[in-house]
Amino acid sequence: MQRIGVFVCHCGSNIAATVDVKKVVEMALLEPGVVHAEDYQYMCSEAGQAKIAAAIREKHLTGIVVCSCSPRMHETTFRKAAERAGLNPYMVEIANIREHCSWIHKDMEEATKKAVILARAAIAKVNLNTPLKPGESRVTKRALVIGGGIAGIQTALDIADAGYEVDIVEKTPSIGGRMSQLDKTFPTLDCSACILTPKMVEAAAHEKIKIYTYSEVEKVSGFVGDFTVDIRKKARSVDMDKCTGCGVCQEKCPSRKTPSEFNRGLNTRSAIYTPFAQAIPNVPVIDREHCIKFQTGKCGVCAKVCQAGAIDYGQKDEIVTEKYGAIVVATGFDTIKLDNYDEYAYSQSKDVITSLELERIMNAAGPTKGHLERLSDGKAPKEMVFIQCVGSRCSDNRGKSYCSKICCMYTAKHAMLIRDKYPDVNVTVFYIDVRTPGKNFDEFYRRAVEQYGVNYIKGQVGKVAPQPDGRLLVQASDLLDNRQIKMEADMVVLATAIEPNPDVRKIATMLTASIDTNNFLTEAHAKLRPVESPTAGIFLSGVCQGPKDIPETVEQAGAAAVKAIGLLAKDKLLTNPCTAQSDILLCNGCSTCANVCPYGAITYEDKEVNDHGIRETRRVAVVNSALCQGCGACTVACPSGAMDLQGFSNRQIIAEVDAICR
Amino acid sequence: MSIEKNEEFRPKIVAFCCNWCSYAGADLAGSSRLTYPADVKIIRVPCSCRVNPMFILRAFEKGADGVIMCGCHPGDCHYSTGNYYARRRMTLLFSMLDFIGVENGRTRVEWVSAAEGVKFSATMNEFVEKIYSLGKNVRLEDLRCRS
Amino acid sequence: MNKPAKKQAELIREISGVNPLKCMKCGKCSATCPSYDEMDIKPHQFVSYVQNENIEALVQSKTLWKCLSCFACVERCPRDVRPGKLIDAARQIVVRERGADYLSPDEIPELLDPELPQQLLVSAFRRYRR
Amino acid sequence: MKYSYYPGCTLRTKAKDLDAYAKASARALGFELEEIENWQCCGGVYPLGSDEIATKLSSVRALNEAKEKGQELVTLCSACHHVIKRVNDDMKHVEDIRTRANNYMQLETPYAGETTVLHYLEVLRDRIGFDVLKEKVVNPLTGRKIGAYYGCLLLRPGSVMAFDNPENPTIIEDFIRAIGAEPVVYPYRNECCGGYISLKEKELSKNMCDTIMESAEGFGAEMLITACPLCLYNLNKSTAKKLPVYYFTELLAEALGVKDAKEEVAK
Repeated sequence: MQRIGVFVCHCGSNIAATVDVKKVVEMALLEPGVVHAEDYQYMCSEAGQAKIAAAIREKHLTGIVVCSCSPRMHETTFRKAAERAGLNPYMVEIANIREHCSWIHKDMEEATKKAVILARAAIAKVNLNTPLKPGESRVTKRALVIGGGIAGIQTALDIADAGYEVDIVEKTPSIGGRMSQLDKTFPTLDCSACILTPKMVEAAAHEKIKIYTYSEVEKVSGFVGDFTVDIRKKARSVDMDKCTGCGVCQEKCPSRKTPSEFNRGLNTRSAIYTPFAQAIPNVPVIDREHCIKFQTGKCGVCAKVCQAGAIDYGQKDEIVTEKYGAIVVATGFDTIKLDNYDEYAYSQSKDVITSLELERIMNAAGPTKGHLERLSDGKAPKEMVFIQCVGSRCSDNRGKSYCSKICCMYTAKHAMLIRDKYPDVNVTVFYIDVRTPGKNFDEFYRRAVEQYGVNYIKGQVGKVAPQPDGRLLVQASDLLDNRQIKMEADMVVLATAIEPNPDVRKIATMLTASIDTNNFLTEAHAKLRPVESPTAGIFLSGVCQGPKDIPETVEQAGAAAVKAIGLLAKDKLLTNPCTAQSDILLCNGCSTCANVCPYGAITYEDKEVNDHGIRETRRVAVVNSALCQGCGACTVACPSGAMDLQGFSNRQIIAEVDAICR
Repeated sequence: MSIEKNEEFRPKIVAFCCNWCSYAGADLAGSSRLTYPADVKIIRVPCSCRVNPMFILRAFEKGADGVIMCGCHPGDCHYSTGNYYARRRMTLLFSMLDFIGVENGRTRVEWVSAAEGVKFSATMNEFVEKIYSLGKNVRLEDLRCRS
Repeated sequence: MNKPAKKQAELIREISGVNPLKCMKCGKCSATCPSYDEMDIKPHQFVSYVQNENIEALVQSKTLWKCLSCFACVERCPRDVRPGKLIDAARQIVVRERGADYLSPDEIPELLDPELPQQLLVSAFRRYRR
Repeated sequence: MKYSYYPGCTLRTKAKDLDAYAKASARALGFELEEIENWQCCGGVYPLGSDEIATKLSSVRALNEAKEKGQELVTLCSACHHVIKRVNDDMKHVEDIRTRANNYMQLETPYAGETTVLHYLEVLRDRIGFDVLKEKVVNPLTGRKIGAYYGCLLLRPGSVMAFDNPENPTIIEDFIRAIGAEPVVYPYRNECCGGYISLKEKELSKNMCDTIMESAEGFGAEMLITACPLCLYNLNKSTAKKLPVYYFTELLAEALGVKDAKEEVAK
């Protein structure tokens, strides 16, 4: 029989205001095995933990139940406290009477009743708990960063500077990401390339950093400290070692009609290409889908002109398998497709563009060499309209429910830059709200209005109608003047919502990292663990976790690096002892459990068993507890009931069910 | 009937929630103060695939009026494939429940991610309402399957 | 606040199936409305009037009779508020309570012309009369 | 192929042409429109309050009759199509409406939205195929520049009508191409003509139709086509009227070389 102590936390008034904690104590004492029960204002405080420790020692407790907040908050705290007092930490159970009770119920009597039942279930479980001992696993002192944008680069640099090896895997032919596509950055109007390129060079030159461009993560196995990752290095068709980056192949390539990804499809590129001038590595790739040689067999111009003999049409995809202790996801974002917003005529007029396209138009290396002009006829615009919140803040399934966060600022930036460079162009911004929290951000927006005379109108645009003369009739609300505006514009720029890179879902599945309905990766705690995934060893950097501007992305990239370093600095990790175990007397060696195990943790061995005096050798399941992650799939699959999960055993869960239904 | 008339029916509802998604979703519902009836009591399991159909039968046997199981969205399981197993097992179990005396509406599987506090609360409200509309689980009692 | 207004607002919400609290006041409905200039209470205001249960003003408003039910605002509303449905519902309430108010059979002959399709009379009657 | 057919009030009177040309063309294309017996007026307007049942029943009757015949239900008038498709969606998805309507109707088997509602244009696109139509054209309308006028009823609400992209539809343009003419795309093709408002607010509807006409003409259209008798009426009242407006079925019949057969079919 266990000797159980029950500790009921008030959590200030968080619990005590809705749950009668004294009553919970009183009722707990009636439960079997309970020899001690008390309540305290803050169980997680030093004093609260001391009370637990004292009770364990004085009452010789063999198990405890803490009725408090979610185990996801303080289970570790209380387990450590118990351990310090000499109790096995796995003899601690939490009854969640805050998130699952006091915070969601208003009626005191009802909440108290429920709290009593939750405590009762936890007590019933502890009665069946057994002491468990975690094992140990090693840590591979190398990190993987998925994505080579500013987030990935910064994380990799920070980890490498701490002395650990880092690999960056980047899908496109060059690192640099979205930031390399931007012209200027807010709120200081720095040239984006000028501040990004040095970081790219630093990463490429860093002795601890290895960059795989034109590569994708193909498979991930293992767990925190010991991941095994297959990386597919797509065939570049160019020998990285021989290529000198002279660029002659790109000049001579006869296939020039492929829309340039880097310039958002506003102009074209050759089939052999580097995405942009500062690309790292400065080695082109052959886009086989558009290469004449690969499509028809007749061409080979690039091989002929290459002095270094670097062109290799026979190159094949290569799979590299590496081991990592930590993985950082930095997969970034893209703008949403505008198919659902045809009222803005994006698909009907070339002069309706997204803000990211405007970045390329404003950039000296862009399709118009930095001249602001209409893509339809090359004329300079006189009247420009910016529409905010296109696809953001939509709860109607057409767009995204969230605020994309960066649009208000970049629109102010665009408006300002245009008014600065082309003072005769009128700029009108239609906004719902202007959201500019951040250091020097609101001042920046106000400068656009006060210094540059940008016309901000509160009200959304309802329709953009192309006119026969090529201009665009913008029909909008002016909510402050309470009128409907119909104005003609030469160009319309849509502040298009951003969304996580579509590939992230595939990556999250490989990493078993949680992801929300908007495809943003979920953090372990919204406030306190913002750069960690709930899956141990996976860290989040940049927009893959939520919309962010560059300063925030860099901050978070550093934070993710620190968390990864904290893991890599350890030599050994304690493993979760809540693993499956097979009862050799019941096991009949049918292999059902091994078939459902996602980790290959179950093998079969011939073991000698003593079944009621009969000694015989049987083929039975054996769980490798270093590999087992404790999901429990095998326990349900097992037809003979031999497989059970420590810490969540059949008897324990049934005891909880019984306690709740009693 | 006349005896029970004055006694307000409060159902017993057991919710199995996986540790990684739906339990966290329930926590988020809590910290966001999204209410749902106190009739729901949550049991934490590591993964929805840990839920043995026996647990659900046991709950009904012991007097539960409804059992709901929540897991990660398909494809998002922390253990890669656990919720697929759970889905298959529950489909099979639910198809037989009516036969043994538990109406279809008394069981439900729902996928709730850690970010879906709103969904968790909405699901629980819906489910509880459904159980109220079904009333006390008397069929099992009539069949003497209930202890 | 007088009780009937509250009740009527509730009825409007109910028969329109619209929750005006979802509105984020972006004004896209008013931006898109082809009848905007004819309306005294603009579509976005209409939503907030229902929200504030200012029903008397709505009942008196010209807007009820100027809305085309073309559903452009319904299609384009980013918050799924569907102002056109609110206006439809408010008009319904007025028509139900006051009966044939906006169109009487006596007016019909002088509104007719040889090309006028039956459909027009049918739909106008549906909208204007009980 | 036989379809159940719901003509509606106007196609029996002012818009006889819309109906007759459609039937003649159907014959040429190898399908038949079998008129629902004892159909009643759809009401012209989708019921304005979600609590109305009586005004939905005529649609339910037509839908149920098509269901009993095991046919898809074809409509031609935009208003009928709008009403019947939306009521069908209610019957399929809104439990309360389904229950109340069925309680009232007392059918042998309750109706639960089983019938597929198709607009004549959808039949051409999804059942016949515009490429097949193109092959059957004997008299291609080469050189004609035609603006499609959709109006609102066919397109909105897009989630229920699921007719085409409500902001940038292409079905009538594809139709125009199939009959050998050149479609003219202009931005006001999905903006309202004023609809029923033209009974009492003639000026308002006239202004709207002026915008539509001017835009279409500006982009080079020589004529407009529509599927809706009310749109046709309103557009013809436009003071900026410079373009003739036709029913799409008239041009279809012309292209198929059956324009003269309409009188015969009408009998």
